[in-house]
Amino acid sequence: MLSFEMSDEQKMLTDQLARFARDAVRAIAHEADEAGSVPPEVIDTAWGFGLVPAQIPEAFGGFGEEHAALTGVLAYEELGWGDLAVALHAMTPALVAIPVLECGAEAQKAALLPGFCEMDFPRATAALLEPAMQFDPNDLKTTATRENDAYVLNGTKAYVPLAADAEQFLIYASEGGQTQGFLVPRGADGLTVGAREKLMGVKALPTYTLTLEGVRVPAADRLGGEAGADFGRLMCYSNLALASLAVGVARGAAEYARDYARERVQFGEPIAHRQAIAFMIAEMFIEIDATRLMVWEAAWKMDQGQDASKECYLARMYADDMVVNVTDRAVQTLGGYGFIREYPVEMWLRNGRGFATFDGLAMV
Amino acid sequence: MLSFEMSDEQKMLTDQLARFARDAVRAIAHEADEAGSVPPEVIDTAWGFGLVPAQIPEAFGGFGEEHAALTGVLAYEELGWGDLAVALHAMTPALVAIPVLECGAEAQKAALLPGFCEMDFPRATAALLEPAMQFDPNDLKTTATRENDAYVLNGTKAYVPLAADAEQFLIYASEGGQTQGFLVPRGADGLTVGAREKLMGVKALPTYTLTLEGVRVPAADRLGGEAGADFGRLMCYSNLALASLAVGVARGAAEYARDYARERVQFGEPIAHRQAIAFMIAEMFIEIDATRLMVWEAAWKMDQGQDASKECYLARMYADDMVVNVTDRAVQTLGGYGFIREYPVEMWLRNGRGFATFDGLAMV
Amino acid sequence: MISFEIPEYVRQQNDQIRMVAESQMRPIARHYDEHEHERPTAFNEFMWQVMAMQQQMAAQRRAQREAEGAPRPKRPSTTNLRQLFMFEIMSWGDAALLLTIPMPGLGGAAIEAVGTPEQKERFLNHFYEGDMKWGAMAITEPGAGSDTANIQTTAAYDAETNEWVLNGEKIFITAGKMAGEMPGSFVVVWATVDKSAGRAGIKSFIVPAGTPGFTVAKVEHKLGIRASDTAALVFENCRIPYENILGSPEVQDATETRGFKGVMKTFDASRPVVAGGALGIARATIEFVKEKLDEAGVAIRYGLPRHKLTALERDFMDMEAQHKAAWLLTLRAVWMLDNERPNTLEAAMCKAKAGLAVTRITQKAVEMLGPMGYSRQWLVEKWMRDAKINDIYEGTGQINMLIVARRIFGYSSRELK
Amino acid sequence: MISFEIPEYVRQQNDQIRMVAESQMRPIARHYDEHEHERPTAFNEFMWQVMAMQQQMAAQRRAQREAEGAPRPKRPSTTNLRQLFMFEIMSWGDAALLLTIPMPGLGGAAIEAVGTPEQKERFLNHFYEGDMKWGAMAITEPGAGSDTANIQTTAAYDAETNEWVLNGEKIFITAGKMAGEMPGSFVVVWATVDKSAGRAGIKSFIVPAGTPGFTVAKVEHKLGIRASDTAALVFENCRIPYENILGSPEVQDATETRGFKGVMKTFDASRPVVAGGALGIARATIEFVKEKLDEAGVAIRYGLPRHKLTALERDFMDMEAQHKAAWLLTLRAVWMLDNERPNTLEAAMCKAKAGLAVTRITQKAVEMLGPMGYSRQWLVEKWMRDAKINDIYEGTGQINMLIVARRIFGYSSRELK
Repeated sequence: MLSFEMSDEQKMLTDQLARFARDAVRAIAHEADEAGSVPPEVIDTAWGFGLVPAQIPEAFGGFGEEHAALTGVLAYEELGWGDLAVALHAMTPALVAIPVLECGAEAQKAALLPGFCEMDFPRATAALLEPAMQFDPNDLKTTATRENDAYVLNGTKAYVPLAADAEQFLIYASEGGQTQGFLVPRGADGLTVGAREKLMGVKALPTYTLTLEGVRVPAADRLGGEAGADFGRLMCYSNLALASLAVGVARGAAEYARDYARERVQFGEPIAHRQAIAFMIAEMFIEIDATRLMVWEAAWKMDQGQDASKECYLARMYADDMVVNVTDRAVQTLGGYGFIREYPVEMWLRNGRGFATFDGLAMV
Repeated sequence: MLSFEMSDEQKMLTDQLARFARDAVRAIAHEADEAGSVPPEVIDTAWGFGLVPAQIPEAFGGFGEEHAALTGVLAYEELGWGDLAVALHAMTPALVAIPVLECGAEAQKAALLPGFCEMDFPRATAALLEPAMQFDPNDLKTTATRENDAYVLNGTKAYVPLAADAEQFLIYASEGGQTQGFLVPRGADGLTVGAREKLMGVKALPTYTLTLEGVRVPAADRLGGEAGADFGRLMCYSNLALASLAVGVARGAAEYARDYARERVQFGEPIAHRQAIAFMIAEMFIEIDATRLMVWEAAWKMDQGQDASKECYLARMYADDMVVNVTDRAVQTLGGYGFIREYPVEMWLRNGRGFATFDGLAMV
Repeated sequence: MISFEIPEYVRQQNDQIRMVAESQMRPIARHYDEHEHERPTAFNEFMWQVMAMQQQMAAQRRAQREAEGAPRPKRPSTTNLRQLFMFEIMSWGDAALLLTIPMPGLGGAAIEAVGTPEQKERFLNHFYEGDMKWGAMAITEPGAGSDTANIQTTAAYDAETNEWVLNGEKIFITAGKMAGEMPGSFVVVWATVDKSAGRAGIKSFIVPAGTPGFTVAKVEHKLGIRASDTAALVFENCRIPYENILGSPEVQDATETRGFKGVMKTFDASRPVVAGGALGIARATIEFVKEKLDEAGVAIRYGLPRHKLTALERDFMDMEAQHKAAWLLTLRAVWMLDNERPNTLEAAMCKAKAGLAVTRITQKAVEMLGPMGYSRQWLVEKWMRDAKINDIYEGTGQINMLIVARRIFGYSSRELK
Repeated sequence: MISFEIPEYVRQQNDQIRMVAESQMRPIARHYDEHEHERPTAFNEFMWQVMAMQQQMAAQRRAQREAEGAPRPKRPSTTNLRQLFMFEIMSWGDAALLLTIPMPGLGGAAIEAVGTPEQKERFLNHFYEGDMKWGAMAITEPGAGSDTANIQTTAAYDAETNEWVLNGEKIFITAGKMAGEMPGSFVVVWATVDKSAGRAGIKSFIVPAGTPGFTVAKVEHKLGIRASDTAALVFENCRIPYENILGSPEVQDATETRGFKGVMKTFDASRPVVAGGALGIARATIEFVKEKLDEAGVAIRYGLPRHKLTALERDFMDMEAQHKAAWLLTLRAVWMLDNERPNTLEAAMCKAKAGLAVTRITQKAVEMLGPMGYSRQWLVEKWMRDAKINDIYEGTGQINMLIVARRIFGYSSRELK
């Protein structure tokens, strides 16, 4: 039956995350952006909320709740509101955990999932993006070629978060035109973690280029084993994660702009008394709410076991555009202050502009 | 040397046209739209300004000025400001005259151009559009097939203005994938003028469907004769004409909205005192000016003999979007009154929406 | 639990409405657009009978339940949700014909909301008996569009006859001609009992059709929704009984505008429904374009990266996304209403978004369909014309944005004008 | 006669500037973005010499002409046109480095516009002699952004010493650090001599670098144009000679704000130039995207009907059209200036449009170039960051829209706030 109300558990979770985002994340976000790294204790606290273990069956050491995209998007909005780089960093292990949970062969689940149920932050990451102008996740340049009982991987990946510290990689490659995932341990022959990348935004998130030169992966380590993985489904989880993070970032920016506009006095009155500013901010809130509802509906459909790939895709596209518009308008609301790094909105614009690019950088 | 100032002749012409548009055209525009026809005397007066004969060499009975696209766009803006249907109706003969002037063989010029230099409104029209959803002027469905010393035309054309009264048709067809024009007299075998069309806008302009069933056209009557015609160049003149008419329509709507906003009092003040309305109207004027300048620059380039096809195309695309936005915002400014046919803005929106479709319906 | 599931009984009702929209509205939509001011009598009679029958059946169910002593089935209300779907689907059928249906309309909604039992008995309870009737709401005046506090129509109390005497002019009244002329019909008229009191002086009054001094002065010619009559009503010493006032006749002091706000509250219910009507047109348009693209063999490829899409795909997806965005905002606003939560902000949000979305979607569709889109052979051009009213009535886009902005900032109408 | 022809001598000048932009700016653009607050000294020295040489040559030409008794070549002024191109091309090179160049800047423009011959002699005529110098303009304060009438910095006249005593804080001062610290440099400071007089009390004052009581309090860390210093300046009992006031010291009555308007007039000249700077970034971006598309074998097919375009083609054409639209508005505004016509409306129009256009173009370009667009390996992400300032400084987009709207309606700032 139609409802727009969270369950009590969801409310409790999002309240906790909202508090964490407000008190712990916002406090370090600017410094983290300038320094290029997030204090480990913030990541540990974030991981400690157990978003990933919650969804892992008890048999593998998890809490045994269902993998619920809807709960995921609710949580991600709060994390995104706090800080995008922190959110992406803290949830990087999900880039391996969720695909294994959803598409992994039983042996893969047994081998890997327990590692995501420990207290320690798991050193696992995934590589989907490539350093190409016109990237298409369904038409990767990195190839996987079957040779006897192994796949040989060749190519270059980009935007691989936390690669320098990762012990476990999930590497996506084109296997005869189809995108498949491959579980590769650190130190595999031919796998090189390149230099840390310099990006416009999410500067606190260390990302790396990865080169694959004839990396041999046992056939059993293809995600999903013999059956392979349903990459389209994984893209849905990625689209939902990114869209909900975008809603979080945008909401943060809109709220900041609203508060600023209420306080900033020009020509004898708060600038929010002027329709040009007030309507701009009203539109920001309408678009944020609209996007959130699209994300919720798509996630709900996923959780119902329905095909929601179109909904996830459209919600993501809508969110990509929305977050750039909203964060840009937030900068505009602040005028000169919007351009200064002491104020957070310029960072939100830089981070916001990334969403259209961030395929596979988050998974719900 | 860079200048944004009309010549004295251009100023005189546009002043005259502006007066005519204001006094004679605006007065009948609403009735004409409701009645589906323009009073002939208005057309005769419009034709009497001699916009077409002015550009025809004296040898053919014209005034012998150069074919100047820039003067044309200045004139068309004023006519479009008056009423789009009147403008399209009054300038329909140009749909034949300009192509013959620009691309016609000498014999064609000699035979046809004098007819455009008489006092009487010339009964000539052209047929480019087709009743298809996805129309492409460079990929016509109407075909011209060479058979000995003649071309055989087959197909259906749409949006042919004044076809019921026309004595002379210029019919565009695909000749081996290339669009070429064919001069066809009224009564040619296989040429049937169909029913008058019902369109959303330009209701005062009678347009018709035309069917061509094996219409034989002597090879000599292909526009440009043996050499054929440079259709790309003709499209430039069409794009300029439409874009400048769009500027005229939009300016009419913006000025009306401005005046209304200044007079309409709500909540104790003119609605123009509110930024939401004032900024909307400011943006309308900025976009109108920007479009006009794009049209001017493209027309100037054409007149300089430079290749301006890209500029003409972009100006037209920009104008198509601009005129819909501006006329829609004008309706919005008037609120309930904008929806009522006693007020002209709803007609401007209906007319404005047509521009993206009107390929070849005007030529400068 | 967040859920987007529509209950089975609502879906069944929707299927029935869809059949009506498809069989009774679509086939005659073009005719009544081309023949403005011609009454769609057969359609109205049909709908009258359908609705009368539904009323009877509902009454029977109620009676049976009472006879059996069975409790009312316990479930959250879906009254507004069903209303939303009804409007959406019938607007998908034809937005103009929808507005011609004999119904109590917004006037009836006002009586339902704040009327006395006697008023409900007189004007609503027997509405669907006998001949067709219409109800309408008359707020707008030439000098007062969005600025309802500035209403000039007066209602003077004549103690001698115990009557209200109305004087003034109302414009843009949807179904105003029918409600003003057909026996048994009525118009709820906003008028001031005390100009000096501002908003606090504004009251609403039920004026039955045929009351002396009440005339339909004019029926407008419009851009769209042409089948629906939009009338100007004139009141010249129009006398109605004292008990035809809705709510209290007392004028509160200027700061106490609860009465006015009470009436404004009806917008919280009507705006999402109007938004739903807008989105019915939008859906019709999107479906039609899709059908034509399918016929032309043009596929919409979801899931591609942006740089691989065609412009047409991007436009079409934008249409779908805009529609979905506005629809979900609208669903939320009615859900809040059905669950008795304050929804002024959400109602204004969905109305503003839906008005813009349907304008953008229909205008784009005309362009996408090229020479055929602009032709009156297909309905898309009509939908574009019909659509535009949705960004204007029940508060223009600007007014709804103002309401949204005020709520977001917690501003009064003095702080944010 | 309407014409878009750029005179040959302007084009030649442009070619020279282009070479400078290409060889001196582009190669170091990334470095100074990554190393905020590091001074591009070599580049500045180079530009200093170029400009000093140009000044010398111009002086020689003038002297020779006078010696020969030859009249000044008679042609319409192209001073502002050349200035526009200079800014456009150098901004194409690098918008941030452009702002670091030792120049009299906006402060110099104010002296040029309303200064006395003595002031010009002291601060401008020998500017390019000796060591590098900078000029800056200090208007904005923490409490007064667009609201210049609300300036709190005070200038009190001390009759005893015949000096002005300045107190207050200025923020967001472009090149404020250089102009405030480098010997021979100066800042033109807006301050009020009479707070009760509102706008009429606001005057501007030339404050030489190194004046006691004048300090650079802070240099900002910014989203973009990082090579350019944006400083906060503090004036604490900062004493300057009486004759450093620009224009008349008299305070007109509140309705007579000619003095204030005179200073505001400098915006009519600076806004188109700033717009040109914005469009230099836009052009750089468009050219870069085109180059990358070419390399990838992606053609832009002009002349196709909309439904046959790819989304990428449509986006790219939109970028081009937006750029062209803003550029032509800007050209018009400077042409009016050169031809001594009032251009307040047109200057605000081009600034508003250019600010929006460059924002949209650069943000879209980052998206179009995917993972590479977002990377600091290419300059596009930097251009997006640099671009944003153009919708903010020299009047935000909103302020410029306000000016446009006021002019269109003929409204005062009281009627349209």
